[in-house]
Amino acid sequence: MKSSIEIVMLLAGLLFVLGIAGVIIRKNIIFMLLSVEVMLNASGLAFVAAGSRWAQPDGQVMFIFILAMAAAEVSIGLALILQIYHQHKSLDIDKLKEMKG
Amino acid sequence: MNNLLWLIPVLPFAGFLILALAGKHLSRVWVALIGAGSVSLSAIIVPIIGIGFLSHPPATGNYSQTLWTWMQVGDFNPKITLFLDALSLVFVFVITFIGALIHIYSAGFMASDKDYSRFFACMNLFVFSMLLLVLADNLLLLYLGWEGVGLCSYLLIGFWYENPVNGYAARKAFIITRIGDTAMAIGLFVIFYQFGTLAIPDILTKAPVLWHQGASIATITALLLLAGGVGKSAQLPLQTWLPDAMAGPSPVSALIHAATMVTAGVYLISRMHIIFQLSPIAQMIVAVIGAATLFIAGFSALTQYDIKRVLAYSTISQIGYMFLALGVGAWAAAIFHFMIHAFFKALLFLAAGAVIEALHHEHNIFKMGGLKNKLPVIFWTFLIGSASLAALPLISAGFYSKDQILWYAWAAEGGNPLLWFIGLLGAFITAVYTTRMMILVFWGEAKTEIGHRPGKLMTVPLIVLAFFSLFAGFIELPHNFGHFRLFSDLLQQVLPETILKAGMNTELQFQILALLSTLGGIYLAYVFYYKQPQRIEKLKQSRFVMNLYLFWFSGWGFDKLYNTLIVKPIVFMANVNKNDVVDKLYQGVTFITIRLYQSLSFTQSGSLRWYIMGLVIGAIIILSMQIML
Amino acid sequence: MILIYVIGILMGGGLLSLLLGQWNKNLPRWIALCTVLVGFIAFVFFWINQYHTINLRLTNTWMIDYRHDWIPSFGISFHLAIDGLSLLLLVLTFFLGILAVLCSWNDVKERVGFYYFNLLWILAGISGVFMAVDLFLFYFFWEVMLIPMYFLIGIWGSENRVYAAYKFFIFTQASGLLMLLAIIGLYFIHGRNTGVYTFNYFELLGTAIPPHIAFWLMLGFMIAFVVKLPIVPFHTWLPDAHSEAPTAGSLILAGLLLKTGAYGILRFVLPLFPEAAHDLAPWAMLFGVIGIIYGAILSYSQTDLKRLIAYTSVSHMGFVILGIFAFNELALQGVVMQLVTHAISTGALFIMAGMLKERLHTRNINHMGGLWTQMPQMGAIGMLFAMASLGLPGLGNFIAEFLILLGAFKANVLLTIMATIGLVFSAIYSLRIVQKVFLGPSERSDYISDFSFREIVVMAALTLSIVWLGLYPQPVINTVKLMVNKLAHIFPPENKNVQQENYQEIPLSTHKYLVKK
Amino acid sequence: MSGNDFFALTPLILLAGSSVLIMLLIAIKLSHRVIQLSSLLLFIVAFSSLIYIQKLLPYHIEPLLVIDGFSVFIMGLIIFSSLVVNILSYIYFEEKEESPKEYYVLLFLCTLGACVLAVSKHFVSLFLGLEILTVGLYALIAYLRVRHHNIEAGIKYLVLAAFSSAFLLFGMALIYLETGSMQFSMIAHSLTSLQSLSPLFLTGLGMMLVGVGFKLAVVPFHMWTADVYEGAPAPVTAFIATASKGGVFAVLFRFFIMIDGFRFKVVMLILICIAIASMIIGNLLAVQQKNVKRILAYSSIAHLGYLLVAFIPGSMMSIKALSFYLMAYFITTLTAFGIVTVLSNKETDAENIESYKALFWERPVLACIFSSALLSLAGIPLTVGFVGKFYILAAGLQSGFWITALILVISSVIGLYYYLRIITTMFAGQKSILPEEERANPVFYMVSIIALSVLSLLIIWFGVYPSGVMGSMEYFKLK
Repeated sequence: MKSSIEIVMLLAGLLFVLGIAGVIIRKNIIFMLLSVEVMLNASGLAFVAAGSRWAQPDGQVMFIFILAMAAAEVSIGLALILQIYHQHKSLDIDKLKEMKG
Repeated sequence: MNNLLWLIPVLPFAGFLILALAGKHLSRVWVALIGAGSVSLSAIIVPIIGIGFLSHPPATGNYSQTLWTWMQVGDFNPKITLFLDALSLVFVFVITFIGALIHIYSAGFMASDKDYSRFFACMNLFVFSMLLLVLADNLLLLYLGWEGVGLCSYLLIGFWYENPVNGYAARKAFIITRIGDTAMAIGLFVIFYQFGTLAIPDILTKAPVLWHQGASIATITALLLLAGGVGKSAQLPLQTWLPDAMAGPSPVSALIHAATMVTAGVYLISRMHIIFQLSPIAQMIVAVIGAATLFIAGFSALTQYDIKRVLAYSTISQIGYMFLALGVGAWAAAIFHFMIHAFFKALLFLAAGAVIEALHHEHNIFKMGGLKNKLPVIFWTFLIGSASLAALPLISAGFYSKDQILWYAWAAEGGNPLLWFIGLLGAFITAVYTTRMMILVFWGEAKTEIGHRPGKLMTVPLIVLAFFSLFAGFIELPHNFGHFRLFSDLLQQVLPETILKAGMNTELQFQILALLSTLGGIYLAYVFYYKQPQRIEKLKQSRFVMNLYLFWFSGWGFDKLYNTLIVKPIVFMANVNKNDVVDKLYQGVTFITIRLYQSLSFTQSGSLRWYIMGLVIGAIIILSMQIML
Repeated sequence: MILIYVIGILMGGGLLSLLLGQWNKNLPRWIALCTVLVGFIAFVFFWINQYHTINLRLTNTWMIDYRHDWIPSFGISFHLAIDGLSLLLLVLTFFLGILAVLCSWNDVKERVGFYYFNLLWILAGISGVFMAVDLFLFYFFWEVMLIPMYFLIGIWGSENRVYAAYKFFIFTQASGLLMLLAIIGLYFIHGRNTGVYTFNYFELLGTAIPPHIAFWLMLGFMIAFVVKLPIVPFHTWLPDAHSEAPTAGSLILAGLLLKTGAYGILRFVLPLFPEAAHDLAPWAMLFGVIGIIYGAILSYSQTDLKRLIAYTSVSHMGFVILGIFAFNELALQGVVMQLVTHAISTGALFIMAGMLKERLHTRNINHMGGLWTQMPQMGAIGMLFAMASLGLPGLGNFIAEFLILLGAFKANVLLTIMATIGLVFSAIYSLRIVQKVFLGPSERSDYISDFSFREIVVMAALTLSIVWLGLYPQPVINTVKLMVNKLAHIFPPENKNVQQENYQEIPLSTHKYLVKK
Repeated sequence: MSGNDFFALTPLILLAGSSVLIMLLIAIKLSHRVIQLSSLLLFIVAFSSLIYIQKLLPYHIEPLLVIDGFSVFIMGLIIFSSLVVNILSYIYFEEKEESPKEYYVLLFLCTLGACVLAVSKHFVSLFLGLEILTVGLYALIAYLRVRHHNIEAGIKYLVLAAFSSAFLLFGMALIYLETGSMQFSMIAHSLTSLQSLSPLFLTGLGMMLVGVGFKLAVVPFHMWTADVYEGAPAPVTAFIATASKGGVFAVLFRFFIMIDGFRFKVVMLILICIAIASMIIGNLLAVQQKNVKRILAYSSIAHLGYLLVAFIPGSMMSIKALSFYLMAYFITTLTAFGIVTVLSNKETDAENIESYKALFWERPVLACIFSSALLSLAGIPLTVGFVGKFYILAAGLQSGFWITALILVISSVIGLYYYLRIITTMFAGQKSILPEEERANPVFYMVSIIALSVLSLLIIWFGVYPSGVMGSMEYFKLK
């Protein structure tokens, strides 16, 4: 049982790192958001695994919260992305560098 | 009489205050009256007190009057106390008497100057400071007077301030004497920690008790005090300021740079004679300095063409004699020479001033000449002064004082033949340059037209001084020649009697040698400058003689030496460091801060992906720290 | 209560002139003048009243002690007290305050209300520094005087004012913060030792501090004070600040702000950390001597008149540090004298530099010269203060420098000799001022007016004070005598051979510097 | 849930309800003014409810929330700053192109989120509070959606916040995995039974620090700060700088106190490094910055570093010092951003330092207020910032953290430079002859200025007489 949790945690960690890599590598804002979602879900997975270790429902509760939060985030994110596309005619994040210094 | 003592310095000071505060509102007559009057009043009070002092000698041997306690810090409590004994009486007399005469002379001499009141204010302040110097009961008060006369000397050398050369000369005088003063100040520290007091009488009584003969501390102290005296009295190696100081008006040169201030060193050494006596080495150094100075300055005087510079070098040289006398232990002789020198040198300067003024401010003796008949009063008084300077035997006062010194330079306990010989050589050179000056100025053909003739205000002081230059010598006659010792008897109360070496009683042959050297000098100058002037031209063709001439003319190159060794490096350093190298340090800090800002600001690139990278790197650092440590 | 009233009056007067300055341009200066006059008269009367009892006091050097809780949870109280030194410096503060108001009378034409607000608040801060005996309060006042000074330099200064203001502020603030660290450190050490957490100076005295910590704490205090003083190499803010500040600003900077540094060392560093200070003494004296000579040489090379005078301050303050760390009565009395006389002489020179700037519109001494012809009065006074600055006997500075050197001679002969050589340099730069400004050929044909009546009043006051201090400094000496004696006794005599005094030595461990209220 | 539970939660319920109420008010198409005033009223009500609930303290609502003196104090600060932001918002948004009404709904929600953070003692409530706050902020930052800067700031904040949230969550998951509880006290309990800390726990803690560090904008998670501060509308910036950071800081502190994280040398070492880096880099970044909002952003980085200096010892003194400094920082920052808000015009915010030139001669009151705020930020006596800094130094030195204290001192000297630069700019130059531009709404303009004046009086009052407020803060201490 313990080993299965470890494997799940490993998976979660892997997903998390993948997410990070995605955020860093991708230039398209939508893909960046997607990668962040992957990271959030990796955390959710970790919670589920942790909950199962202690045989508590808390981990799953937390996962539901994370989902809800991610949904809210994505909705606002997409709204912002629409605006960005509207203004810059591009979804390249590197174009958004007006403020610096 | 004792309680009148304070009036002596205060009168000139009052004169100074009035002139300084209200000078520009007063008419010239009033200025002269206040300026000369205040000093003259002092000069009148001095004999009154002096007669009282001599006729009813106080039991303590001195008058002392405490005005107030200057300050009291722990054990250090110098008082503003005036102190009069025989030694200071001589000085006070000379200062006030000659001072008054010079003030009167100045009233005529400076009559056309626009800064009339400033001149008298400074002169009064000078007399006040000088009186304070010689009347001071403690070394700190003496130091006050000491620096005060330095200030006045500075103010008066640079009196005609529009010309930067004068200002330069004034600063040179002040700063070089300041070097000596600084050493003297250190001497005061040593004295205070040795004796716990700066009061002169206490020091003099404690010194022989606390120090043994020849103690190194005595030598150190004596040398430090000597440094002060050397600076002020323009002796080797601090003599270079005095010839330049001639930039001041002639009365100033007469009063400050001939009669009084420059002899402050003589006063200091004789005042602190016990300390010098405790250190034979120091006393020897005094004598050597005196001898060397008189020698060097004599040759320089020989080559000058500016009449006042001739006199200035001769002053240095004559003070060298005084130092020589002090050094060999002929205390009274030194003071005697001081007094006589004050008379004739003041006379010479004043007369020179009159000549210069008459010749439209011409200083060059080669452009003078033939004044013998045109300015008879000046001629005769100048002649008397010169005779005294050259120590013309028997009739001039200078003979009696200088001869005594020469004799003691051999015969006194500290004397030796070498010192005597240098002195004798000096006397010879003195006679040469004095005669040269006389001949060039008064004989020969006139090279410059006479303008302004001196008035009564100027001639009367000259005549009075001439009188003293002739006859003042008779109060002290050699023992083989009347043995009249009025002066040294007076000083005996304060200064120790000169101790002669064993088996010295043939003063006569020394006198004859001195006489011969003077006459020889006069004759030599007569030959070269009057009879056969072409010989000089011939001499000048020799490269060696010319170089020697220039070397002497420049005062043996001391100015150049000091300039290259001390002045230039310091000025160079100061100018290089004008912007303060320390500030570079802080500018560096600022620079680094700004560079850091710039590079950090670069990280704020505005790129989201870059920010994420930053975040990730931060996370990695933190996590690795967590795991590693 | 007089103490708190005085600070209150100054701050109130400042606010009043700020507010009324909006309506009337003349009112602020009158308000300011009245304010400082009131303070001056109050303290002079107090001084005269106390003067005869000063010598009778045997143990308690403190004349007034006012205390009110401020932040009790930290043991911070609004605690003011004055002894002779404070009183003297307060009188000086108000004296220079009057002069500062007078010499900005016509000088300041813009933002008058705000100007006098700043001026009075600086004075309030400085007064507070001289009175505070609660370390927190002391630091508080220490900083309070900076901001208005910053404004004074930054708004009314000359061309390069902003740079100078920054530099001044950052130097003093940085060093001040280090002092704050040291204060807090001391607070906790004392609290741990005794269980009483307090910033009260009287209670902190005699705190037993482990030597290595004491050294660092002392350095924290020292750095603040030597930057203010200033000591080479922390002096570089000073020439900039002094030369760019308006006349009154330079006057207060040179006359008072620098003195707070010396005051701090005398009041806090020596009594709080006697052993550490003792260990530091040779170095401090060395830096004093370096300051004396370095400042003098730099001063010589300057062409900006105010900058030149500023560097003379560096030189003069070197004497102060030399004297303080000689730890004997003579030197300490000399230090106090130097504080007063330097304030007067350098203040006078700065005022004159301001007057010249007003008339000639330049501070470059190469563009001056020959001014004596047109301004004989100013020339004479300038000469007098140049002489004071080079330490001419008969003027106050001489007494100060002589006492310092005399005292320091006992502590360290070699350094004292080097410092005495500094007197030659001081002659060089002082005479250079006179020569460049007043003497030499006159290059100007336009009319330059001599002193006005107001200026005569100012300069006469300064002249009289410097001469008075030169000829009869006893009132000053007596006033601080007790304080200085106690300070001198904290330290074991250095050199038994030369020691001539037969003071009773008070052992370090038992010394009770003060009587608690 | 008992009645008392509801009673204790009154402030939170009020805030949540207010957002709904405002939404309803918007639905019936009331004017901006009415909505603004009613939200102001509701904030006041929420604020006063804090006073009302005090007799219950401390109150635990197991397992999620705890309402004790500290949380009430933090909630008070948060609601107070929201209140001030609310006042300032009117004149700012009135003249903007966007409909300003929904803004108030979001403001309530964000305040609610921050308050939840302040009362949480459980990962779930922490997470919920954080996300309510953050999601609300996304919208607030990008509120003026047609402006490039707002949108850019919004997307940057969104991506980064979500990204850091993921770290936080993963960290929580790891800790949960290790300890079997998400309640702070239970975590602490299971930690005491552990012999040594497992790497998993440490990793979790580290990842949480990343998440929290982002919210607090400490180095090295600071880079978003300046861009977001610059891009967001000025009142929102004020909110980010105060309320959002206050809430996060409170929960971080509570977490560390409860699990006694100060024992862990490594964690403390990391925090010390973070504090030092924040102080130095934050201050350095502002040295020659020309944009006032960015300067304030960088200064807030440094100030969080200062707060960490007091945080690190974890002593009783730390709590007091933190509370006091937070209060000082809130008041001062609000004042500073208030001035920026008031000076902003329809087109741009008053962010260029040049626009402050000669402010003192043109609008002396505003300049004085701004100066007092800047001096307080710089920690000059007579201002609350000085007392706060003193408090922090005292807290640091009491426990012997000399290094951090020293760095604080040195870096605040750098800080001094740029604060002075703004002040100098305000005093530079001459009064311009241009007539003062007409204000859209003079009444609200005056109200804003009065509010700011009150704040700046508070700055000085607490600076001169801090013992009063210190005494009353004793009451709000953490148990």
